Amino acid sequence: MTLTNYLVLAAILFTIGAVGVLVRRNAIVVFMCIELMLNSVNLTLVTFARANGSVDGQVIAFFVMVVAAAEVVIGLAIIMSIYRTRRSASVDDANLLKY
Amino acid sequence: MIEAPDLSLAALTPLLFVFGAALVGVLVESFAPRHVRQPTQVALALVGTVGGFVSTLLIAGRSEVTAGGALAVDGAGLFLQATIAGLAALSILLFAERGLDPAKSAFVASAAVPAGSPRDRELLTDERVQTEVYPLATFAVGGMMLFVAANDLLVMFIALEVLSLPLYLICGLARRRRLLSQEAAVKYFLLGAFASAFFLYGLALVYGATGSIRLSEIRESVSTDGTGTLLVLGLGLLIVGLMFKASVAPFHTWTPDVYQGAPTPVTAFMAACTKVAAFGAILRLLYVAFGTADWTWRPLVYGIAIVSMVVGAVLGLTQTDVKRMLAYSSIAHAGFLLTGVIGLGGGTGSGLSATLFYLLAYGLTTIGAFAVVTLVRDGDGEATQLSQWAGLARRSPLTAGVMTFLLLALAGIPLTSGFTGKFAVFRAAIEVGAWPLAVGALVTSAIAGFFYLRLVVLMYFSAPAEDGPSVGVPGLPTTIVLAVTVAATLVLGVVPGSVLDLADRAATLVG
Amino acid sequence: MSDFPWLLAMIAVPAVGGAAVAALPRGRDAAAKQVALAVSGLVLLLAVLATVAFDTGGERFQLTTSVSWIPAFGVDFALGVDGIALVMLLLIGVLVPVVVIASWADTGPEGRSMKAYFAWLLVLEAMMVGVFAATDVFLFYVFFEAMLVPMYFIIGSFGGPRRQFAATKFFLYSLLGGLVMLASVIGLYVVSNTELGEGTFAFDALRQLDIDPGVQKLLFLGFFVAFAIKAPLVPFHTWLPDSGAQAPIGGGVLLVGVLDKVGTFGFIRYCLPLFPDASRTFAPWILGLAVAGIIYGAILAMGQTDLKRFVTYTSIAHFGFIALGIFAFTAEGGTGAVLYMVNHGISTGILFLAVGMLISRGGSARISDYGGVAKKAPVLAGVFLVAGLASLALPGTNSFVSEFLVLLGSFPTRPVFTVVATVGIVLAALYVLLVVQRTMHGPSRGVVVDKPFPDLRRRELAVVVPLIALIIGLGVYPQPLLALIDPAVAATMTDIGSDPAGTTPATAEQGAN
Amino acid sequence: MDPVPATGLLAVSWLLIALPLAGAAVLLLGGRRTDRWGHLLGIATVTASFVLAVLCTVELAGTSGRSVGVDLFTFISTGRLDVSAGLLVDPLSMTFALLITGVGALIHVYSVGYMAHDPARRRFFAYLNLFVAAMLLLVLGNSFVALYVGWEGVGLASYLLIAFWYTRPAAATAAKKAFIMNRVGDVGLALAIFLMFTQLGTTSYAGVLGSVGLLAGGTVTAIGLLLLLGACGKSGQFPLQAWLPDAMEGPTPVSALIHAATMVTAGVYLIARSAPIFDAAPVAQTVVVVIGAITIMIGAIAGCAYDDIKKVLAWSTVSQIGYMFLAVGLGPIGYAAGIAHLLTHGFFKAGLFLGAGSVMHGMGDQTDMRRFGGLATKMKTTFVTFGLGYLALIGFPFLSGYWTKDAIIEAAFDRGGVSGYLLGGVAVLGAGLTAFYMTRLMLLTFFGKPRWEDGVHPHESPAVMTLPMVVLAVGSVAAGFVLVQLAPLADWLAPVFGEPEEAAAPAIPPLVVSVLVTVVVALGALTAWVFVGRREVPTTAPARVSLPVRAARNALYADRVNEAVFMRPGMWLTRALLWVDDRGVDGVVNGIGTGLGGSSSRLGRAQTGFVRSYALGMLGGAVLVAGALLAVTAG
Repeated sequence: MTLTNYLVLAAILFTIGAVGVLVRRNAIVVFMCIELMLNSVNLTLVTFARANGSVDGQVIAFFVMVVAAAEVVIGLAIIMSIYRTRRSASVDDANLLKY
Repeated sequence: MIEAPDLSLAALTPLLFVFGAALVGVLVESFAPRHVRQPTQVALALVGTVGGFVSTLLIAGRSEVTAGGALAVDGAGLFLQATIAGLAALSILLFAERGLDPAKSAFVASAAVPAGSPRDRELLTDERVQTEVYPLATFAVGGMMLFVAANDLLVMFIALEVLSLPLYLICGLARRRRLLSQEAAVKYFLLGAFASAFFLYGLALVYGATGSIRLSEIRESVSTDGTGTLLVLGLGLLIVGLMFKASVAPFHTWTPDVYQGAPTPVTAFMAACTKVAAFGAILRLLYVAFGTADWTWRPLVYGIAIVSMVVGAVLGLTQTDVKRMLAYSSIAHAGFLLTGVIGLGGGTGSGLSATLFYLLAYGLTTIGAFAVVTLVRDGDGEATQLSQWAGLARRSPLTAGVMTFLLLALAGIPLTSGFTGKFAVFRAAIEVGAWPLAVGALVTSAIAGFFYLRLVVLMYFSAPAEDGPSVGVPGLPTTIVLAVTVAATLVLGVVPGSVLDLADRAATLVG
Repeated sequence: MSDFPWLLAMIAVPAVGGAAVAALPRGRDAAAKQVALAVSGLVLLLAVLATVAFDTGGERFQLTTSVSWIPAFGVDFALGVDGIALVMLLLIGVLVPVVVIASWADTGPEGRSMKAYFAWLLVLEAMMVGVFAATDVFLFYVFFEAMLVPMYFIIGSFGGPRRQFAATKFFLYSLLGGLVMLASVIGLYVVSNTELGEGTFAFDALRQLDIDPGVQKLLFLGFFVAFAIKAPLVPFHTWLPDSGAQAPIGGGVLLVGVLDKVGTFGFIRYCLPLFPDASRTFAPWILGLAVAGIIYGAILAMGQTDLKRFVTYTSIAHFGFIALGIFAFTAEGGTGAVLYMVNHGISTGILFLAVGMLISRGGSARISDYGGVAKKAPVLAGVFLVAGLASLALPGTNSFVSEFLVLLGSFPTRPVFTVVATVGIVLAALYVLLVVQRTMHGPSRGVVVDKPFPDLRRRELAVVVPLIALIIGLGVYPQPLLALIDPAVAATMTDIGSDPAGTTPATAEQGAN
Repeated sequence: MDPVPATGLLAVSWLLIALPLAGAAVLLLGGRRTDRWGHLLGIATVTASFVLAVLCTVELAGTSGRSVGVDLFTFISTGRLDVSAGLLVDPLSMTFALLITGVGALIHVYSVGYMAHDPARRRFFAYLNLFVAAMLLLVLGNSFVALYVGWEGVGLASYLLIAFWYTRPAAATAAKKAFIMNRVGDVGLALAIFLMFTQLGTTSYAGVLGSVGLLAGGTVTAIGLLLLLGACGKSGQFPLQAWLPDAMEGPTPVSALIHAATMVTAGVYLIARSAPIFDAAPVAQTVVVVIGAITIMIGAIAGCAYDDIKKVLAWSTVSQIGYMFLAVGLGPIGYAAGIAHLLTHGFFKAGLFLGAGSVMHGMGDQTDMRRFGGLATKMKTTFVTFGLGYLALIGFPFLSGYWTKDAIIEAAFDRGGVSGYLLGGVAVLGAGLTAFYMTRLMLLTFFGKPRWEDGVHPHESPAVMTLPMVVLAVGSVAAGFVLVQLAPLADWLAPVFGEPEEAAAPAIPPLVVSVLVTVVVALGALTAWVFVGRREVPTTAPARVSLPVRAARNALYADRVNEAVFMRPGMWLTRALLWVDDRGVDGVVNGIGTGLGGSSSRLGRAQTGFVRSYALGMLGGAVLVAGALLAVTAG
């Protein structure tokens, strides 16, 4: 079983994530889609790490996880605040700034 | 026994300074009593940024790769770090302004309280201020300075996040018009995260293609075994991620919303510093990592530049909000900056120094412009509606004069820094034979001239609007900012010689 | 005497003066006027002394001052004048004080303080001097663009009802042209960089370059567009009527009298010497525009209902003549064209001022509101007539000499264009006399009856008398100016490869071969 | 040929011009202060230059070669062009100078009386002085440029004087018309000058006329025709004759001086002065004579139909100048004759106009001859002087007109061949018509029953007016005999035109010609008496008249043609261009602005404010970027 499959899988996951960002309204879900994209990247990284026979990729993956975690903290905070104000987490409701 | 990687602390002083200040700031935030926080935090932030600025000057001329090859401390890097630190210091001063808002701060008293709630309303006029914004901003500054020194895609990514995450937060901390502010934060955050996902995927692909994330090693592998699809895709995604930060069309969509919604001092900070940082990274990526394969990305950047200029100039024409207008102007300027990037030729052209100079000039001018915006206020905060500025020249000739001067600089009229910068980048572009791009840029800057002019017309030639805004009397910090920016804009326009030479000498990229 | 930095002084004095006026406390309009008058008078004095110091037989560029300005770009702050520039400086020197006196009694719209107006006037003067005195292309460009700002504020703050529109249109149109030129300026620098090893903007150095024809064409077009907008040539002219009609009289005089000359000056100073081949390539087209402008401007002038617009359209026709003389590539035509620039400044200046005096009495710019002015204000009518005769180039007035020279000089090389252009002199008579008849002759009508309509006051006489004196004086004895202009034009002709000595008679040529 | 430098009195001959010019300047700048004595100054200056002219002529007669140049200063010198302001004093120019100053002086005197009651009399004299100065410059200048300057100078003076009563719309319009039609001619003159410069590199008489030989035939013809265009404009010749009758809107002395005696003859001077050019261009000469002939007829025919006394005289002027053109067009044999007729015409036509003025003066500024009648008894002096002028004009034997006009007619016949007979025939016919309309004029004005309007009490004019008339009358009687028989003008002008040559074999013996002419003239006069003298004259012109008469009343529709061919299309063009400029040229400029604005707001819609659509935009951008890169690398 070649590594290509992993890459393809990762690519698919990334795409799913991206599409999810486009189609889902709930900020939390949108954010989760982004997380999905990040994790697909992680998969890609470790695959390449194996392919290149170096551990760099795996190390990077750890970094990514950490960063992602940080992102979650920030993100949830922001989303919470707006949710408490508007009683809704729909990204489409945040639409005062335009044109 | 593994020996630690070489670490030239001297070369890292600027970074250490800033990050140090930020960390101390966190401690202060958590342990110092409330009444001393504000002054302490401001002092700390200033010490950090100014210290960073000074230390870059002290180690100017260094050119080395350190931290195990993760960081490149070179002329361009230091110049950009200095620029960022300096501009950041000015922005911090804007943060610290207490004279304008009756509540003595542009930032919300308690971000956790829902906007519009009774509690929020009573806090609105409360003089109590949250000071977390200072360490956050300082962290962002650190991230930016790291960004421009990154010699390694991973470091670049980390830096990207370090500069972004605090920004996401402080965008949402406006005291007034909190709904807009929070919306700006959400949009910035989601889109930013989205963009960094692209960047990251690009990183992964490049890593896969070259087996390394070290810029220098990527360069070697590019020159030895050429550019495969994987690599090119990776490059593309990396570019997307960076262009987003630099608010280059078509990745600019967040810019107007965020610039408008964020607290004006923060907008100034982003407009000036983020752009510098992003372009620093772009330069590194394109010339250090992919300089030998510039034929791959040159047409792309060429196109993006034109798109960005046109979008910025044309969309700016019909804006009705000053901050939004300046946002579109910053998109157009991103396009002009890209002509400088094109002008780098095979890394030999005068484009690098031109871009460095342009970034400095633009940053100063734009901070000044936003500073003026903070002055013009009405009942509920800043009066950013264009119509409210009608006849401002009668109310406050000085303010109008300063704004006009800065706008002329943005429009690139001679004897202002804007003109010198434009001249430099266009010259670079024409030198490498990209004259159609230059001509396009010039035409678009003529178009863009219209909306700068529109504000001038309003301020000078229109009768003052009834119940128009009042011009607040700036406190010391804003006064300093205005003085510095205006003076710099003038000096860089009239006698730019020394600074241009500096940029010339600084124009080296190692890695 | 000649090592005194005359030109620098002529820039610095009004610039400082402008700042001083601006610095006056609010409402000190009277003081502002006096300072402005004194300063502009001083500049006139300087201009005259500079002319005395100028040696017609000497170097091409004299009274030079040069200091390195932006070494990184190879830019020098280099000033110097040849005869062409010098006569323009004299024109500026004369017109600005006249304008100051003419604007003495003006009041700003919405009760604006006129202090700013006079400050801007002086700043404008400094810029105008700079633009003609610069011998460094970059410096020239800087003044060229910076010049827009004061005029923009003069029109926008002190103009007529549609001043906002007019000012913006003026600024953007010129800015567009200027930026296109900037591309060429930079291109020129790059070319010099590759040819000379180190880039320069010094006019004399750039003149030596031999630029590849293709590149020349591009660079030429860049400069040409800017100058064609400035001059303006048809079809780039439509900003002028708007600006001219909305500008305050004083501003209008300087706009039409001097600012636009920068365009024609640019043709002869930059387009011809720097890009000789391209100039020759494009000459037929430009001449087409020029001649079209002569006819077109004249016909439209006849159709105008607004006095100020009328004046601007007559100017468009005149600029056609100037361009014709320049692009005919003969010494006589070139000299005529340069002289035309000066004369047009004077004759159109006084026409504009006379119109202004009419408007200040009648309170309307519509031609149809006037009639029979000659009965109530004979002197004003006389002045208007003299101005009109000067603008239709009647012999004995200054314009005759220049127009005659232009046509006579263009005929040998460009007979067809010249013949068409000559028709323009009939049209000129037509449009001038039409307006004279409508406004001055016939029984008194309209505002002439309704309003008191006094004849010229002492101050107004002080405005027109010197100009009329110049009109007659230069009409009878233009030689002094010609002596100044001749060598400079000859040098230009050498640059472009025409006979600097002038046109050889056809029969003499036959005799030769 | 080259003039010798001036000495003695001739060296100051520039005073001829300077004096009246100074007068004009003083009167114009002096303003009301000079009102009281202004007219006297005017007379003084002109008289002074007349005296000077006489003295100069005497001195000139003494000099060898009779051609003296006076160099004053360099007017224009640039490139190869070198125009010096200088005078050429030779028989031709002095002849004109004498006519101008002499008749001018007389008319100045006359005007004192005629304009006595006009508040703006000073201005009038200023303009008259200005005119005299310009006219003298025209004839005395030593180069075509100098001539051109004077040429337009007199145009200006004529404009000012026609529009002297500017409050009358008719006067203002007439003045404008005159100036414009003159300018049309000036274009020709200017182009001729350019052509000379291009070909010969000079514009001085000496330079150009001396080297006509170098020029190609076509060039010479071109120059000749262009000069002719100029001449036609100034002298009211076909096709530019229409302005002259309108010019009668000016005060009568103006009509007498400018539009009869002097300015309108400038065209003749120009052609005579450029004799070498025309001699070398037979085609041009033919055109000249043809135009002369046509104009003779137009003028004569129109003259028959008008009832306005001044207009009749004006048309008569047109036709008489036609004779002069005919003459100078005939080449060497004609020049002297033409100039001679010009001089005599100057006398009697000026006299006639002054007489007409005197009549109007007595009749309350009435000009309609149908309102005159029976004035012979009321204004004796006027009647006598006018009558003498009349006889001179129609060519009553042994008066001025007889001598000079016959000379022209003979010359015309002497041209020989068909063309000779044709031209001669036209000339004779013209003479007959002249007799007709002038007799009609006499009868209507001085004979028959009074048809005066009520309250008009004709009276003789004051001596200050009649005296000049008397002098001119004497001239009308004697001048012709003097100039043709006593002291032949031809000899005097020989230095300019060469020795007068008699036609080898006259086609028709002179005697026959003069008899023929006299008979035709008599017939013309008789017809006039038959039609006008015997009947009751209606005080209003009969409306229902035959086609030819109507055509004649409309001056053969010249104005209609001008209107249809130039004015209307011109107005239409103006309107069209106005639209083009506003909607077209400026429309584009403003359109770009609005267009950008529109696209801006349309593009702005893309900024929906929805995060997800922004994300979509970014994704699209990313795809494009990747696609572009792949395309570049692949391609």
